[in-house]
Amino acid sequence: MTVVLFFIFGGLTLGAALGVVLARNPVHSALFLVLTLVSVAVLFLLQDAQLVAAVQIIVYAGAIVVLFLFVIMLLGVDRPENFDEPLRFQRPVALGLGAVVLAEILFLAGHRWATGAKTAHGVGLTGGHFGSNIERVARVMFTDFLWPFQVTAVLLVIAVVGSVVLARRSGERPDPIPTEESAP
Amino acid sequence: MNARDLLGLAGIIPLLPLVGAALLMAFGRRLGSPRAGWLATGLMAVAFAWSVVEFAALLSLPPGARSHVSIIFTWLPADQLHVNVGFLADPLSITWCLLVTGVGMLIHLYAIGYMRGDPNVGRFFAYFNLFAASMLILVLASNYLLTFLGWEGVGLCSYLLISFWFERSTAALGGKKAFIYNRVGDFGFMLAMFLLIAQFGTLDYGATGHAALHASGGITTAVALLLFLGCVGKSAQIPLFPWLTDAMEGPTPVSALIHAATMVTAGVFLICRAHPFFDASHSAMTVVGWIGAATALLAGTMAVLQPDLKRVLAYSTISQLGYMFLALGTGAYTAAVFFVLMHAFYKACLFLGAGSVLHANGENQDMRVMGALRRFMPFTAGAMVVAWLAIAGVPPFAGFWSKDGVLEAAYLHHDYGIWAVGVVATIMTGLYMTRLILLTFFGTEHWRPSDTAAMAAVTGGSDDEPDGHADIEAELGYDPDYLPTVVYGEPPRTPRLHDHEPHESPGLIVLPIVTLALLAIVGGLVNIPLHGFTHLDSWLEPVFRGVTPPVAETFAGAAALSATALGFGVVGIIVAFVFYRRGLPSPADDPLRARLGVVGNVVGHGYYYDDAISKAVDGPVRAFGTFLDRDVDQRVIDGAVNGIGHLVRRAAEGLRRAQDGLVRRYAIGIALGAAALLLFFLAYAGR
Amino acid sequence: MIGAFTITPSYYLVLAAVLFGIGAVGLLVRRNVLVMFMCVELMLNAVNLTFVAFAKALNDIAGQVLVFFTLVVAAAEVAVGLAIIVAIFRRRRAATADDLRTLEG
Amino acid sequence: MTDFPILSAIIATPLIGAVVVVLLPGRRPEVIKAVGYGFSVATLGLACWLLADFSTKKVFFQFVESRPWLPSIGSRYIVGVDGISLFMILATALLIPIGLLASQRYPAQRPKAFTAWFLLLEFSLMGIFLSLDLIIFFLFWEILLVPMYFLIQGWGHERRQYAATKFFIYTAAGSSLMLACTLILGFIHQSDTGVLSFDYRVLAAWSWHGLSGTTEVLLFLGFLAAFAIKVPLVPFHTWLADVHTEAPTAGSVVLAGVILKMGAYGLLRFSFELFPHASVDLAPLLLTLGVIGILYGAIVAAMQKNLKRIIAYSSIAHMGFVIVGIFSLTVIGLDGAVFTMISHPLTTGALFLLVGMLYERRHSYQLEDYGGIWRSAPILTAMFLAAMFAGIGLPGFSGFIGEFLSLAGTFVSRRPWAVAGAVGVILAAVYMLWAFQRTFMGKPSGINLKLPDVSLREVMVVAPLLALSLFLGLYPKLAIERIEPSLKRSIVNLELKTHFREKRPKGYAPTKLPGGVSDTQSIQLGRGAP
Repeated sequence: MTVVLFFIFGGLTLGAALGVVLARNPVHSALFLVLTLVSVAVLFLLQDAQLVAAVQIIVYAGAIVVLFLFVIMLLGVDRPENFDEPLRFQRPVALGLGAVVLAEILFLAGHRWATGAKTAHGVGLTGGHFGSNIERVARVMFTDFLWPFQVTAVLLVIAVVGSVVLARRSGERPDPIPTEESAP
Repeated sequence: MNARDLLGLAGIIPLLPLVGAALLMAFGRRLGSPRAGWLATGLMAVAFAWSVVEFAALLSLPPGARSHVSIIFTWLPADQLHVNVGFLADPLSITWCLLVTGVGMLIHLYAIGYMRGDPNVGRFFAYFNLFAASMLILVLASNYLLTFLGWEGVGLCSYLLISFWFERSTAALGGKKAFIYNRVGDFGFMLAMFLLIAQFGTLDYGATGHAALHASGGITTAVALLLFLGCVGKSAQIPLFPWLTDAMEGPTPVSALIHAATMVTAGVFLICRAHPFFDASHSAMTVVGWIGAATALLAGTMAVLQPDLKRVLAYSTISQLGYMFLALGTGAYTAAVFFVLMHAFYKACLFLGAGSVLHANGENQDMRVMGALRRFMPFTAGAMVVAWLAIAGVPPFAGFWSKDGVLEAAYLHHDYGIWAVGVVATIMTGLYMTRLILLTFFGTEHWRPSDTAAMAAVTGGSDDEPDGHADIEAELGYDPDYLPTVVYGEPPRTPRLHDHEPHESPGLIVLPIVTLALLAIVGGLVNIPLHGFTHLDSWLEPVFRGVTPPVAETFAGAAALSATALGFGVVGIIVAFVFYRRGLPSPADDPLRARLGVVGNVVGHGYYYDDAISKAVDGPVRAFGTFLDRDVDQRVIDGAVNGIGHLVRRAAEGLRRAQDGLVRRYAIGIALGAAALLLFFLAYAGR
Repeated sequence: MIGAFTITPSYYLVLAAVLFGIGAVGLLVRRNVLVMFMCVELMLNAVNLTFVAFAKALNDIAGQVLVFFTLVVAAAEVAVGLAIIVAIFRRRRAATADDLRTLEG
Repeated sequence: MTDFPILSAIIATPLIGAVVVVLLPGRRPEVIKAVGYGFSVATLGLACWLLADFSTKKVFFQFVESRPWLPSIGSRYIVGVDGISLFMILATALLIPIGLLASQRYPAQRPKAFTAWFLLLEFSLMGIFLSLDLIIFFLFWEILLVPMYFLIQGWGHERRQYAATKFFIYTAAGSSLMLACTLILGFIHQSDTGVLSFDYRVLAAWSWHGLSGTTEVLLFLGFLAAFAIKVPLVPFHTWLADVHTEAPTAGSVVLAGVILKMGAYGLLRFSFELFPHASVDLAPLLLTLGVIGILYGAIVAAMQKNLKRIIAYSSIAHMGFVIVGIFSLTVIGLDGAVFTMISHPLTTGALFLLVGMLYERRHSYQLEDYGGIWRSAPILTAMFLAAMFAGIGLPGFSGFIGEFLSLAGTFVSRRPWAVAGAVGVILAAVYMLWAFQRTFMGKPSGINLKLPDVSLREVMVVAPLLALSLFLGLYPKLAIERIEPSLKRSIVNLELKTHFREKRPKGYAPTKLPGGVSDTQSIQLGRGAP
């Protein structure tokens, strides 16, 4: 069962990801992104990460992608993009590099160093008397990771303040769009 | 108060004019003319009086004890070197004190009259007093370093006084030249002091004098020659003589005091002071003697055709200084000192007389447009005639005795070559001095307007500019546009009589001249080479103990030597009379020059020595300096520095193209980095 | 047959690596800034997947906890990034990354 | 001796002054100036107190304070004064108020910033001359660049930007090497003894046997890079003329007066004690560079057409005498070197001040714009004349004593160098008299006829310097008896640490420290001494 699910959603993830990259219209890209995120959420579930999967759906697919779509619509850039590459070598180099990085990661993934490391003594996914997945996450997050947790809180505050400042209308008029008459 | 206590107060002698200098620097402008002059002269008179007191104090002591060092304070205590400010009162220093204060006082007195009307007279007398103080420190010092202080001090005052009329370009240049030539000499003096420190660890005259007796020949010769280099600079000997003629740009009292009577004899003094080193080194003595003899002869020849009254006297001074060194080189210290004294009398008299003549001629120094002035300025003329006879070595005037002493000593010292050169040089002395006197005071008048009319065509120059110029002259006390010096080869000047005839100078000017003339007559009495009349010899004997000047065995021998010297001198006088008995036929026409032809041009230009140095400095030396400045400093060194900066900038300009602003290119860079990092993990971290 | 075939953590890791690669290539080749952002999200997701896979493999809940932090960073990044894009759009009306090169050296 | 930390007070007073000036409102320039004078004069007062309290009997550092500062890198705040630094402190304390006073009228802009930077400059200079910890020393050394940069850049002349940048980069390049060598030295000491310390006295007591020959030479050269640029030695000198030409008068005065001495001070303080073998072995090289500096500086000075450049190059020549004196490795020569370091601020400071006054009147440094100034400004000319002859080295002024002793010491140990250096005495007269003639003599025309003479304030600015120069020229004992014990200690330590034997005038006993000081104590440089 898990094998089947893995292959279905693994394939879906990769296909949708390719869709994100290849879709000409940003709206389509955003929709493909939703698909990818949902598939990944299923993959999370397959690995006993129920809380993470839920958060993935709520925060990512729910909030972030909606934000993307909002901005796309707000700015009116929902036109198909021209796929001509103005930068020489950009595309081949990108593909080559992608391949190299992929190969390296795959090689690393099969390597002892990456997979055989010992875990720190902590709360496991199962076993012990720690309760459900949520409890386990909460226990670790509010004990071992309390300090990073606080820092991320600060980070979020900064992000909120920053985006408000950035997005605030400063009262300046946008640059005039060049017209036939004013163009030199 | 006994004699020794008095000698301990020898420091008062230089202190007096020093105080005067300080007062005049502070308040000279307010005092103005002539009060500033009277203050300075008064202090000099007091200093002279105090010198006489010191002289008497020394006399009261037995000859062997006539030396006293009074230490005021430790000046320079470095390591174990202790240099004191101390004054050494002995016959040598007190002799010079009497000379400096006595003749100095007369020249100060003269300067009151001469500088009357100059708005900067306070400054002038401040320098004058400062000079006297420095000179007195020089002679009274108990060690080389303090002497050097005075030595440089007189050099400074010489510079300031030559350049006193600084608006005249030649005066500015002359002062600078004098100082730089002297510095070349000081280089030798300083090295000599370094050598003394290295070898003896002290600069004290007494201690080094004793040490010299036991020092090796190389050391004594080196010290002697280095000191002599200093003396060559200060006393204008070959090869450092050209500055003295240019020093004539200063006011005439300056020429008389500094460049004839006192400062230039500092070299003689120093050798007398350092005589143990010269005694110990025969080779150094030979060098001194020959340089002196050569200077005496060559400077004498240079003087012969000069058209400028003061420059003739300047060359004459160089030549006479040569005689002094000739004497020193033959070990005749006393004869040299005697010569210094007599020379101070007659040369000061000549210079002051020349100043009087200039004063009467509107600053004109060109002898070719003078003539027959005796009728208008009898006292000046009379005094200068006396001085002329003295310098020419005519008995019984002072110069005869002194020159005779020098030449006799050379002969008896078996330095026949030096003696011969010295004797030949007396021809020149007779010649140029007689020419000077004849052109100036006798012969025909060339300063008449009739001559002027003829002259205007020759010179092409206009006469004095009218009114506007007189204002400047009144304001400055002199005419900044008029450069009085006449060099050989220049056409005769236009007379500058401002519509009145030559006239005798006022009493203040005449009085010192006449006094000095009287001294030039009787001065010889201090050291007549007859038994019982050699006062100076016996007076200086304690200083030069151990040095026995050779004495003529017979009176006849001495007389023969004197007669020879006199004879040669008279030859010079006669030659001058032959050519100039009626003065010049016209200002542009010099019979002797016509006769000498090319030779005349060479000696008239001073053997082109000064020109050659000027050319060298203007040419190769300046080119070398420019090379260092432009090429080495600015191109190579600074070029290298800026070049490095340039290189960095170039590299940056190349590298900034990588920052093309395309974010995706940067992203490629990040990806590349990530790939490389992973590769690193693969290659190393997995092991 | 199928039951004998188990999904080891390595499968997830390979999947995550491929996802990461797709995201990276997309980031490099696309010019639309918004799409580039989405590619970044893909890469972050690949990382999350890796975390979760390791958590499972090593039986350590810390891996899942770290996913939250990644999420927070991603959220903050998107918020600020989109704000920047909006601000830029107001002034320049330029949609592609290549047009934004005023910082050219 | 009181417990009052006088050295820290000397360092802190100008810093406090700078802070106070910054906090003052900028609307009342006269208040700012008054505060500036107040703090700088207070520092001068403290320095004079230091001079009065300074013992001529002690060989080692006096008034030492030592407090922990950065224990993690073994750096302590250690300050102390000996004969070498004493007069540098005094010179700094004297020149700063004079510089402020000279800048009262010109430059007129932004007096607040000017005063603050100037006081900060004093702070860093005091720190440099007093600190005995290499890290602290380096810190002060680098802090100095900041006020100097802004003074040149903010109040300089036309090409000030270029000059300020050149100054900054040039000197920073040298000091970066010094920092590296400082750290290397400290870490070698740590690996050798297990103690991490940058205490100059600790390192000096160890380095002579703790370093290998090559290491010592390399470290010496690293320190030399910083010092040679500051001195400056030919061929690292080209920044000097540019900076002087563009710097404001007060900046030039401090630059020539004190900042150039930092290099010589560093050589004397650090090279000798930390790298004795290298100092002895490389002495001929440095002597040669010193002599080249004397001659080269003089010749190039004679070719300049800008008054300030002439004086700048003359500074190179004067600093050549300092270097020659130091590396003569004799007590007399060292006396001369340090004395020149005292005298040069007075004479060159006065010359720069006077040239600044000419600039205020004529707005030019070019010789061709001058001529005949003597007539319209006799007092200014008289002061220039005095300063010039003091600079040329006329006996009676302080410059002579320094040059004479430097060369005399060199003559005792290495004759050819001394002879070559003595030629510089002739050349000095050439360029200075030439400049004087072109500026003050001749017939004035146009504006030069009507230049105003100096005001009372201007006389007050220059006269103290000239008076001090004259006083020290006639009574150098005051300085020498305070300097010499420290210099003797340097020489004795060189002899103890290496095979070097000082060459002394014939008949002089070997250099000894006063009774009661053992050889070990001497090498330990008075560690633990009060």
